[in-house]
Amino acid sequence: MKRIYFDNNATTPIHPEVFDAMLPYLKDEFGNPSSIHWAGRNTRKVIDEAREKVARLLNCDVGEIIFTSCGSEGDNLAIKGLVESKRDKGNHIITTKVEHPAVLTTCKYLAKTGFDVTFLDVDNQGMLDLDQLKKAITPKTILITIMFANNETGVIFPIEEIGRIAKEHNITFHTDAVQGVGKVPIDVKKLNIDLLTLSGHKLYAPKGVGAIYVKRGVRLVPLIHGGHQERNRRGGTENTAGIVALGKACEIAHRDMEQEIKHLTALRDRLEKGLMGKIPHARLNGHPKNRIPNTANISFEFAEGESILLNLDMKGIAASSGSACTSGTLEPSHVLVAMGVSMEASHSSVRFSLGRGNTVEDVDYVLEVLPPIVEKMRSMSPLYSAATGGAANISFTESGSCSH
Amino acid sequence: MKRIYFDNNATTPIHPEVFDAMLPYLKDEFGNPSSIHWAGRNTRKVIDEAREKVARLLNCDVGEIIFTSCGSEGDNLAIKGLVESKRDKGNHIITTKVEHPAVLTTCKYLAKTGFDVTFLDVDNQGMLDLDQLKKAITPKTILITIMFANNETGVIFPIEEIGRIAKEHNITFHTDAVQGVGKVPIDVKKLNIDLLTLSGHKLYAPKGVGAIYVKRGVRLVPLIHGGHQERNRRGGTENTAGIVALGKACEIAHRDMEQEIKHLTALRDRLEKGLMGKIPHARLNGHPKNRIPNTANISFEFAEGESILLNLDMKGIAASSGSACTSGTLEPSHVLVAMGVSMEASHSSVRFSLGRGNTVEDVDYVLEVLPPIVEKMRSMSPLYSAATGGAANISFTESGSCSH
Amino acid sequence: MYSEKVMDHFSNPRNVGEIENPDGVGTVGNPACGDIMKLSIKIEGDVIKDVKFKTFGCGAAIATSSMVTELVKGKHLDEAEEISNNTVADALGGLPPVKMHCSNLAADALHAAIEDYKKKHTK
Amino acid sequence: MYSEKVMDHFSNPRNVGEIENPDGVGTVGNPACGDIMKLSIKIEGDVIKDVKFKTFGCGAAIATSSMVTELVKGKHLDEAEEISNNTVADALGGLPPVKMHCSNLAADALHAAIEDYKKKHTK
Ligand SMILES: Cc1ncc(COP(=O)(O)O)c(C=O)c1O
Ligand SMILES: Cc1ncc(COP(=O)(O)O)c(C=O)c1O
Repeated sequence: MKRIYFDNNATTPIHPEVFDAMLPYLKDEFGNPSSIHWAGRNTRKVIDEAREKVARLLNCDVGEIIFTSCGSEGDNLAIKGLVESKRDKGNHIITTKVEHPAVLTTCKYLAKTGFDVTFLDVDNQGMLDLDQLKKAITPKTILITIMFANNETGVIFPIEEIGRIAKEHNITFHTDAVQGVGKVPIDVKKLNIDLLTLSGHKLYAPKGVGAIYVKRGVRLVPLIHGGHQERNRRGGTENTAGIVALGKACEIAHRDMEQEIKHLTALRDRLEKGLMGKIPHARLNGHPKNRIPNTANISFEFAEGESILLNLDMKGIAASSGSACTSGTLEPSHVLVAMGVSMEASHSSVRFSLGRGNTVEDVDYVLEVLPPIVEKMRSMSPLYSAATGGAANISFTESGSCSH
Repeated sequence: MKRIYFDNNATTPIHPEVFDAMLPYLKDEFGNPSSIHWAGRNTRKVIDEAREKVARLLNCDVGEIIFTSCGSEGDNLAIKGLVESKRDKGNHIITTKVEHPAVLTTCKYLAKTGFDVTFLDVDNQGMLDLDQLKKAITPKTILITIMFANNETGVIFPIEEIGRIAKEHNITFHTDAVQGVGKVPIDVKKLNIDLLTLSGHKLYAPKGVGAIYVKRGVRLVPLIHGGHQERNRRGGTENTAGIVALGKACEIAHRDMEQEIKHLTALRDRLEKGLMGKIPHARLNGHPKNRIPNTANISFEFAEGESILLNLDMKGIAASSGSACTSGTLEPSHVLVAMGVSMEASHSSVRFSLGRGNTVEDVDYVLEVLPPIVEKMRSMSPLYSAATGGAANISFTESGSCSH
Repeated sequence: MYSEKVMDHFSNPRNVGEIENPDGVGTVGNPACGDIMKLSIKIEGDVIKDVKFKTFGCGAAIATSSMVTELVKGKHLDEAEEISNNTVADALGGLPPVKMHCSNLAADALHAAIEDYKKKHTK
Repeated sequence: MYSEKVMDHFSNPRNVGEIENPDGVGTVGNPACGDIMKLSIKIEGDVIKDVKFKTFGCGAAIATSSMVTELVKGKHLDEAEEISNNTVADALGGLPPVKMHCSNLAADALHAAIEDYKKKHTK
């Protein structure tokens, strides 16, 4: 069966060059990087080299990179580590309603432990209102944490402007750039970013490794206390293979970025236009222009997302609805809800997130396969017959909350 | 050149069976375990299977295992997560002076943020005094965290008794069992353990994965807030390959344990007796009997540890002095210092930690190679000529502190 | 995630549609959960002669809808009323825990349809 | 960790030993750091004719001891006094940062030996 992977925002396959680069560190070069003997000696060097490669992609210094185990750890370290180190300066945090759970849950937790958190709205295209941000700033604001690009819609936030505003007010600025790094150019100096999170498995490195950029001078209380690794900022024996892989992935991202942006934008636009043209009642979620090049989030109203995905899967096509991380719940996407998308339309959304391996044929196959699937699901839908039969709504017995 | 690896307490090579088990998840089975499509669907199942294997090794339920990224994360999650959830019940923590930095630094950090921490002494064989433990308990004690086996000396603590004492006093008991799991049988139910940390790369799984056991009913505040992974107790996309590897490693440890204990004990004893017999002024650090089977820590007085290691390395033998994690410092081992070993003898210590691949030939090679090395280093040592020349001490200009 | 039986009912759902001039109709669900089911029944002599469903929802919602129509077709109303959401889940070989609470409402839709029928016919 | 030059001086240290009837002896170090160096010198006409060391210490400590003896042999005392710990580290092609502070004391030992010589010979 054909296998087409359109779920690269959930996780990416490992790039073959990355796999080759990491393999020796799963085999003979297994030593502890802190060891002085043959098994470990070399690994210290390759970790430093990987750090350089990550730094080069972000345009920062090697000493400003801390390796972590994933994006979520990075977000927690950046946010908790920063607010704890600045607790005497204030207790106010600004973030948005559309952050990834790694940021959102962390901020909600902090809100229960003595911090004030402002959750900014977004408009119906998922965009931020900078005036709202400025108004939210108080003398007690110590951290602004706003994502670089949204994982569900791909919408890119005005990071440079946010960086400038934060700097003017002497507030630390963290950005969860898990969906941005590797996909679009990011220059932390130019964008005035103080803290940035990235995750390996979103840019063709394996799961189990990530990194944060910490601008020189920004102090963090460690999340994982322990040995002297990462200059005392993150304990734990280094995951050499993962770190080498992340370095290689960043090197490749840097090398191939321009070409990949063209490649993905072309495919994504072809997919999007094709679907919108072929399927009635399809609407784009998110800003049409201001997006990372690989993501299309579309609601096929009157057809439910999961059932579309299951049908796509039966045809070998992997896509997702909402964020993969929240698929343990039935609640509609908090991102789409924050954008004012109706409950039904939220539940009708499908996210296509393309990757380096995808081709025009992949896109055309989806364009061929998806319309009849949506048609089939709609023919089974009581909402669709009600809507097309003229009645705008049907009445039904509500069955309590869906969180449990 | 011969390559003999005697540094398994620092990190182990990946077991070939483990490598084979994890490989598919670095290749085709790369999906996000939260995804419903072909790329991810299978990975949810294999993670659950890995969880079962870890649980079986420890004799607990699958629901009591949380996967982490390393031992240090596990220690931080167990300790910080527990004391935060029990903060209203008290603020006193009991630990020992000989814990790994992942526990020690965490406890020192907590001591600066409102917690009282008692650091228990050990005797000159590295053993704990249970009466001292009992006396340290106060009505405010909420956590006892004491390691299962010491990474430097291999000394095993009286975990069952500690578990009983903790239970009697209704105090949560955490044990850092990073050096115990896989080497000796551990039954968390029988030992009355509430929280236990393990790390993959100490039992032939790769670096970048670990787990903690959390007894049903014990509540932890997450260290990494985020998605619904690990039942909301640890956010972050699961490191499927690492988790599968850890499961396999636990399965193998369970299967081969009896035989490996015999194998390692025989080799270790041969090494130890041989060295003590052939090299004068060699003394064992740690209890002669009460130890994990793979570890021998010996001070070769008047010869410095690192210089011995460098010489061993030139002969292809990998060993270590102190803990690999602290090799970023020049301070003597905090473990040996706590045992009352002199500064000079601490700096003369070498740790041999054996593993499954080692043979009698390996041991005999070390027995052949090491005595002349020690002899050479001693012949260069001003301490040795002073000592053997009859003068017990030499006088010298002290050069400040060595921590920096 | 889903058992084979669930996937079978999902991909080849039985009795999809709406009965013209039904004797009873039940519609349940919650748009927040993304599951809405509409079940219509035809009754002859207290026996369910025909039953059809339309469902907007996930795999579990569609499969349970399909399964409940199979379970009740030809059954006496008294028997049909005994059928619970758990009966349906069991008949499908189980559902993922997260789906038990919300997407497993087909029996509720059935009971609503029967109630609707009774309301109309006991005047 | 160590450069080739460091490893060379570590594995083949020059001028190991103790001079019999030395003109000056310097012993420096800190047992807490695990490095103790003893340097003895033979002086003729303000020139270092011979120099030997004994060191208990890590690779850096032994290599710097060896290197300093090479650097000063045959040198005038005034020149020898100019040699600093950094000179020694540089001559070895650098040392790991963690080793710079503590294990790089050979020049200190040299200066202590010269001082010892001067103390004895300026009465
Ligand atoms: C006793 C002990 N605890 C904790 C750790 C930390 O484990 P990791 O390096 O996986 O973070 C180690 C090893 O380094 C250890 O030996
Ligand atoms: C925007 C964003 N932030 C954070 C994360 C968390 O990354 P990880 O799964 O590596 O912990 C993700 C992906 O899951 C993401 O898309």
